[in-house]
Amino acid sequence: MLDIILAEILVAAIITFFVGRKLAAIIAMAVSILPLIALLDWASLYGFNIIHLGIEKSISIPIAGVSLNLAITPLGWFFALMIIPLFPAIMLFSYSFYKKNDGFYPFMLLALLSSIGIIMAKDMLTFFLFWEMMSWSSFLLVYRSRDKEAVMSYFIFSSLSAFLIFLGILIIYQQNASLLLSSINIESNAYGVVAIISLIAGFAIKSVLMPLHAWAPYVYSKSDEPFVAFLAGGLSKLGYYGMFLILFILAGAKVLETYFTNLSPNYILAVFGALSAFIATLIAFMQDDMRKLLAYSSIGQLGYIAIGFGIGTPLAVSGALFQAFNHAFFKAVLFLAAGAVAYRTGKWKISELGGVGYRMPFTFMATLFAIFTLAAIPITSGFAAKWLLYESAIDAKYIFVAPIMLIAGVGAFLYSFRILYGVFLGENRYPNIKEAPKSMVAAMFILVMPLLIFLIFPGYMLDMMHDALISGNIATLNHNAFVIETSLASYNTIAVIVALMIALIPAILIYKTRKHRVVDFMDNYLAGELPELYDNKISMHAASRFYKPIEEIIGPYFEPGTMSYYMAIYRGLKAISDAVRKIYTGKAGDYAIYVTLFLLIIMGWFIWM
Amino acid sequence: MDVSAIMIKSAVVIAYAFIGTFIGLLFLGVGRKIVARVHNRVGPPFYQGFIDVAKLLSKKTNISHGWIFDLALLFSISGILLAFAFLPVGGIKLLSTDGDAFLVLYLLAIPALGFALGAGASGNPNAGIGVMRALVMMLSYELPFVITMIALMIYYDTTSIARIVELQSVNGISSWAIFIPPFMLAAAVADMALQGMLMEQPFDIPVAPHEIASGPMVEFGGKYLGTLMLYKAISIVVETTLFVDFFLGGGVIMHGGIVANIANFIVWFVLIFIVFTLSLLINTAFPRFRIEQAFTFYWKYEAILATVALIWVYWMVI
Amino acid sequence: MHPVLLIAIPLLVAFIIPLFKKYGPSIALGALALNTGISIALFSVVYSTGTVHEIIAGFAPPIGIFLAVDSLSALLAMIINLFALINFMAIGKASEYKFSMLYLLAVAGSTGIVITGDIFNMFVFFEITAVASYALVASRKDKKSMEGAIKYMILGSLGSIFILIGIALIYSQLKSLNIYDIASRISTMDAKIKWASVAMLLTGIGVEAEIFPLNGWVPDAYQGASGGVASLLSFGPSKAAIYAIARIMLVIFPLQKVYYLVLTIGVITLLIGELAALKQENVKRMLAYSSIGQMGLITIAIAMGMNEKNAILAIFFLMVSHASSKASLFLLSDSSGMGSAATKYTGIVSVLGIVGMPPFAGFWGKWYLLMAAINGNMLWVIVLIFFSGIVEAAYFARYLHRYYGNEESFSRLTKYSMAVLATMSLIFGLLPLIYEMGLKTLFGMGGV
Amino acid sequence: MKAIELLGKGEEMNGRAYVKIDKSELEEAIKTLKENGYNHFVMLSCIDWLDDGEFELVYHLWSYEEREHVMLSVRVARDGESMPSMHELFPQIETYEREIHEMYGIKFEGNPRLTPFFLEGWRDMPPMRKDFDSRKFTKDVFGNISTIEEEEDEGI
Amino acid sequence: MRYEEWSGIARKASKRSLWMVHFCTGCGAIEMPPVMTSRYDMERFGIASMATPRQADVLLITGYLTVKTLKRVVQVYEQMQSPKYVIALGSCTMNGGMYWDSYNTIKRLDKYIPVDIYVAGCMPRPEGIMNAFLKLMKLIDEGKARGWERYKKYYERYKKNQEMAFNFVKKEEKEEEKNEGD
Repeated sequence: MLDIILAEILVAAIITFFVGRKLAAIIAMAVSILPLIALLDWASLYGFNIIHLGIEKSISIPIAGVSLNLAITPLGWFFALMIIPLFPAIMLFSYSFYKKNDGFYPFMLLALLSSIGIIMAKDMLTFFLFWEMMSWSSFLLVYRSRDKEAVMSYFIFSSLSAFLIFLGILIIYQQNASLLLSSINIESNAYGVVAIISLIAGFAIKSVLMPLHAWAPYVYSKSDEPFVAFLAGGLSKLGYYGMFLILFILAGAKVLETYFTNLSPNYILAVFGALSAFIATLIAFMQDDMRKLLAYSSIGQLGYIAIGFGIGTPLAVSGALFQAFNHAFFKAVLFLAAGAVAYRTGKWKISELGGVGYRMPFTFMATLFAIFTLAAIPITSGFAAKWLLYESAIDAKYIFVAPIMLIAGVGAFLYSFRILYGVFLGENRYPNIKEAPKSMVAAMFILVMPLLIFLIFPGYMLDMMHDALISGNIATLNHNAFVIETSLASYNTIAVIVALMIALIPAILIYKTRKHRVVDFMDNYLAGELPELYDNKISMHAASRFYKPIEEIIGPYFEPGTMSYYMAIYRGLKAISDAVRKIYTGKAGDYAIYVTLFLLIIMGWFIWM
Repeated sequence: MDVSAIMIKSAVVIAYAFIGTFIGLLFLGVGRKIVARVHNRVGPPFYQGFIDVAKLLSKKTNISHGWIFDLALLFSISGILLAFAFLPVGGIKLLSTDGDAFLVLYLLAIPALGFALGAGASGNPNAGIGVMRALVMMLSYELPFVITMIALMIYYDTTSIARIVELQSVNGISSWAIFIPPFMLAAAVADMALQGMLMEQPFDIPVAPHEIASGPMVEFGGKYLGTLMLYKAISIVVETTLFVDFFLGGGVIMHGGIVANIANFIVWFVLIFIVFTLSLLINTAFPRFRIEQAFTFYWKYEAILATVALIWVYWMVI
Repeated sequence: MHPVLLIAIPLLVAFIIPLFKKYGPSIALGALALNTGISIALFSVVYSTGTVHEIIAGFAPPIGIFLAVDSLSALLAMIINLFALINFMAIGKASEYKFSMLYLLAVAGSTGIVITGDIFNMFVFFEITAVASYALVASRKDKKSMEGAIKYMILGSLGSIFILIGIALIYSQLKSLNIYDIASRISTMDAKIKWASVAMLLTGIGVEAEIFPLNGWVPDAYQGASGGVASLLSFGPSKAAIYAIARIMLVIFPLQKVYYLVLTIGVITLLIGELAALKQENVKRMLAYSSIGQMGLITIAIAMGMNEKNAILAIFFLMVSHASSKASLFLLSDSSGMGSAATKYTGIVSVLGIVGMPPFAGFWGKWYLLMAAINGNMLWVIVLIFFSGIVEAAYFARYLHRYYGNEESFSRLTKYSMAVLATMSLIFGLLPLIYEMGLKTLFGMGGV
Repeated sequence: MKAIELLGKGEEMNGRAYVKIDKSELEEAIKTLKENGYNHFVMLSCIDWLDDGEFELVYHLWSYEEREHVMLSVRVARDGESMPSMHELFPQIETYEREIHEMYGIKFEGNPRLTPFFLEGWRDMPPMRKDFDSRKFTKDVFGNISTIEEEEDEGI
Repeated sequence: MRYEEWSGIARKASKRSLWMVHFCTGCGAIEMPPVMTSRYDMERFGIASMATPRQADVLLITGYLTVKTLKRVVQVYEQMQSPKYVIALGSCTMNGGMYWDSYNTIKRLDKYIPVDIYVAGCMPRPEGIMNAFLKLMKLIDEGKARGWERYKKYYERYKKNQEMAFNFVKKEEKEEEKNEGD
């Protein structure tokens, strides 16, 4: 059965090249549901027996003489739960998003195939092959944006990430002469450490950890939204899948600890995560382009996962995995919402948007719920994840990481309000746009569904990652469906929900007993001024350069931006290339001298050496 | 957790909610009286808070700007009551064993976000600017407050406020956190942060009546403004109790039966009144800061002091 | 069907064409098709039985001409003829009979180099291909192609002289021209003369194989040549020359010292090639520099082939991937961009193939090469390969961005033949053909 | 007085130079004064001489060096004679001219903004003119707006 | 919604907590500081000044009103939430004061918006203003401060008066001529 599923995805990828827009979307949607069914079937392995179709657990695909062998692992299954459900929703969304079928569906299906391959890879050859497949299929999706910075930065950074991972794989292969992931143990000598660090760096590029994130704002803000929803939601999780694999399943964290006796490098990973969360949040709320803002917010939220992996205690890692799960869904919803707004108004800049929420209530509701989860409002699952991370930071006494992490959490309110106010509320500058098409709204609400489930039962999430944690030999927290206990304190969602119900009674009482009259937009206090005198052209939009006061204070610190450092390196390379080109002077005489010189040198070398 | 225990617990929570609102409104009136006295004025009667809320709730017409605008009303009351339910009040652990300091910190954010949405939906530019200032204020005073909170947590090795209160009241007043050297500094920093939280004079930038026509509250009238007044009242109690729980042992001086509870309640009440008056006196002494000054004040001076306290505690603990 | 047919048919037909001037191209096409058929048959024979030895004109090896077709040469022969056929279709019937004559000569020459077992015979075929490619480069008759052809001729002839001297030195000592015979008796040669002959041979063939100091002619020749000729050069003569180096290195002089030298030369060529391409604006020159880089990569693979079995596999895959991608890119470079679906497909697929993305042969090439490198634990070689990989990614990304979507002027046949050339790398990347071929013993006697 | 020497005419009136000028020489006069230190344009005022049927426009300038005030007086006929606009010389003249246009009805050619200034929805003749009877106007307009008495039967 | 059904507490509460929005149209504004500060301290009676009409109950007009200002005052009055009261200070609001014959000041505020209390004086002293507030509180208590209901009941007439003032309409008949005219 599994081979049929994979074959179908490949065939669909090829068919959707030649088929019309609508049909391609339907095929893509149908095919992307298959792996979801497989996931549900494998759930019975890990304690959630939902359906029993007996889909094989492993498969090996012959290609060019060698065979790629895939098998489901607890960790793979958990990460698949984050990434695979995104695809049907994105296909449903793009059913009405695209005017003509110019190559979106085939490469998305290839990306789906390669993400399944990465998650189920049994040996490093398969892992690396599907990793490269993922990078070029996503590159071709970025390539559609026709923007120079996005295309070049994405291609260069993904090849850099691929080479770093390849270096790590090579060194590990040299140490224990086998590619099988199960039979690897990394010796804690200099080579082993270099391998682990290069692997983590390679994965960090794809999961936009701060110093290596330079490509993200360009790519997120230029390529089209449905793909970016997957890029931000799913692809960054593959980076963290790799990191978890190296750090915990292959016991990389232990190797690093034993090697660096005094300063544990995990702390550095946590510090990078914290900086990434903090700086990205500060930059995020200064952006005017909605997609750039969401890009930096995604970098910030992903920093939390790096903190969790950096601290490494069971509390921290389960918090990080929970945050990864939430981030996959709420970031996908936010980008899809941005896509829906752009689809209707054709604009991305917050200064040009405003009041879209009045005319697009469903998109606004989906964004509102996603933002609540992003900003970790207590009863949402976002809070449970962040709570675990904060607990672990305090438990591990990381006094530098904890405050920065908390401030980044509060900073999340700032840019989330900027999106809500700047785009959806405020002055209704688009009074006659219609709600996004049904398929788009349906896609957004499908992605919001999982967040709802874990809103009430965070305990289920801990059950789902139970086996994954054990495979990474990390202890699990004692919890039931509602209450999570840790050594420091406990968090009981039912208590919060019941208390909320009680607390809502007075509010509803006041709201219901006194009648109220809804007033139209122009009937607003404008210090007595009459809009009719200015024939209703008073601009009431206060959202462009919204945080100007602190922008002037914080702005200068982030002025150059990390991309300028990379550009400096690129210019350096170009200078060297100029020097190198000088060798080819263009005159045949010089070339003849080169040949004879070469002859003399190697003859001398042979005879005298 | 059998049903009867839940019933008792929710009854206690509801009772304390009423007590909290009552004390809050009392503080509003008394607060204005204290400020008036400082201005050498007679000042309104102490029950002025009750009258204002009654007048607002009995308004005939209430203007609203759509369902998002009404969200502000729902969020504000429920958020602050929820936060109050998760705080140990005078030694009585309402629900604080089920949640911890981070939960309360984020519960305090719900009303702020509710206002922001309501003000945003009203579409008034003054409201937008007001909300921007409120969020920037939140960002700025959260940093020192969070650092002092972490210092406390590291020192007592727990994040649940109930535990902190227990550990502080081990042997009565002498074991309060404020008497431990680093926490004196931390208490001072937290008090300035409290000034920002309560939106008292030097930091009432978001609701500045002269510059931006009372900021987010521009379009709120009638029952909406009434709810906001209730929120303001309860938030005074909640934020001062938070400060008291962290640094003044939650007002717990005796352990034991009903008598101890009453004594603790009175001590708690006196303590929050002292803290509130302190912030009022600072209120009368200062003109309103600009938002940049407030931001740099918190992120430069306060943050440094707080980090010094944190490192000092960390050095003591390891 | 005797392997010598592969050489005989194109030579014979090349000299018949002047008689039927009008039908020249179509006759050439027929000859090429025939040749491809034979080479595929030869490939399947070698695939099943292993190396094939044939003698011509009845004389025993030390005296008679002797053909040794082993796994790599069978593969190369097939590639050269198959790609030549598609390339000729891509160039289309417009070229007159003189062009098809030269084309056939070049194909015959490069196939000859690949399958011959006799040094002098290899030299003769070198001369044939060299002369044919000088004329082909000059076929466009404009200033740029003239200049390129002249430079190519000067360096090519210099190279041939050195090859001749090298062979003469060997013959003077061992009195035999058969490669395997020489290989078995090489140790009896006087050391100084031996090293001299190695240096001479290496330099001579190196000129044709675009190794670093000797490839001065490459940028101008490729820029001057028309798209079709450039792509012929990229898979024909240069592949044959690199094969010749492999044969000399691994069969005649399997010595450690030579191994280090060729490795360093390979790395330098790779770096110079890639870096030079980064700043290059003109497409053809950029692709030429990138070919130099790829040649460097193959030289590294050959240098490691001495004691790493993986490296041999890497040579196979790299040769195929470079041949197919570069050929299609050069054909594409004739016009200003990738307009229609077919050209877009070709451009993207060939770039992905060269950079070494999974389903294409280039990925396996890089994988086995680096596996071999790590076995010989040469970390610095790996790091440099990665560095050049990133530089390559940079300029190909810029290439893809700049040339996407502009209009282009290709006939339907050219577009589809380009696409087929590019897909070759995909086909060889998927089918296990090369892997099995790679496992067979290379170079018959005395090979690894 | 320096201004009188400069313009060659006019007499000194309780400490200020008072110069009568014809409409055509006005621009010339202001330019010469401006170059010689009178760079502060104080105001432009207008007097309605109803009986001799003329408006008198007075341009007041002040010089900081000599600390002297000069008044250039121009006579314009009441029946809608127009005046050249001087706003190129001093930008604020534009607003003064706009006000005088609204209040007296004198047209200033070249003034870009002769739109309604203080009075919104005013459809009567320019109110500052002497022949405008403000008292009668008030009685007509505000007089007949009836007060809204409480009808007795409603009762409180 | 009859006034009597209105419960006693609500009336007591609104009496003791009058929130005032202060439209300083003329020279009366200078009288307000002494009322607010320690000498007279209006906060004793729960009177506080608010920034927006939405939050206010009492509209305080402190001076003459030109037609242009009247437009803004009407807008602010309509934005206030009922029950709302108007206190007009100074003689200019009663009969135009010293501007009785000016062409663009309105003569009697009562014709355009319902005024509950007039305070005579060419700017009344703070005691006068305090008395006005106390009188207003007494009126509210007895349920006589019903200006906002009158506005609602005679809305069209108020609107017509306002229109006539805004467009400086001379006579009713002139209006008919105007209709046939254009």
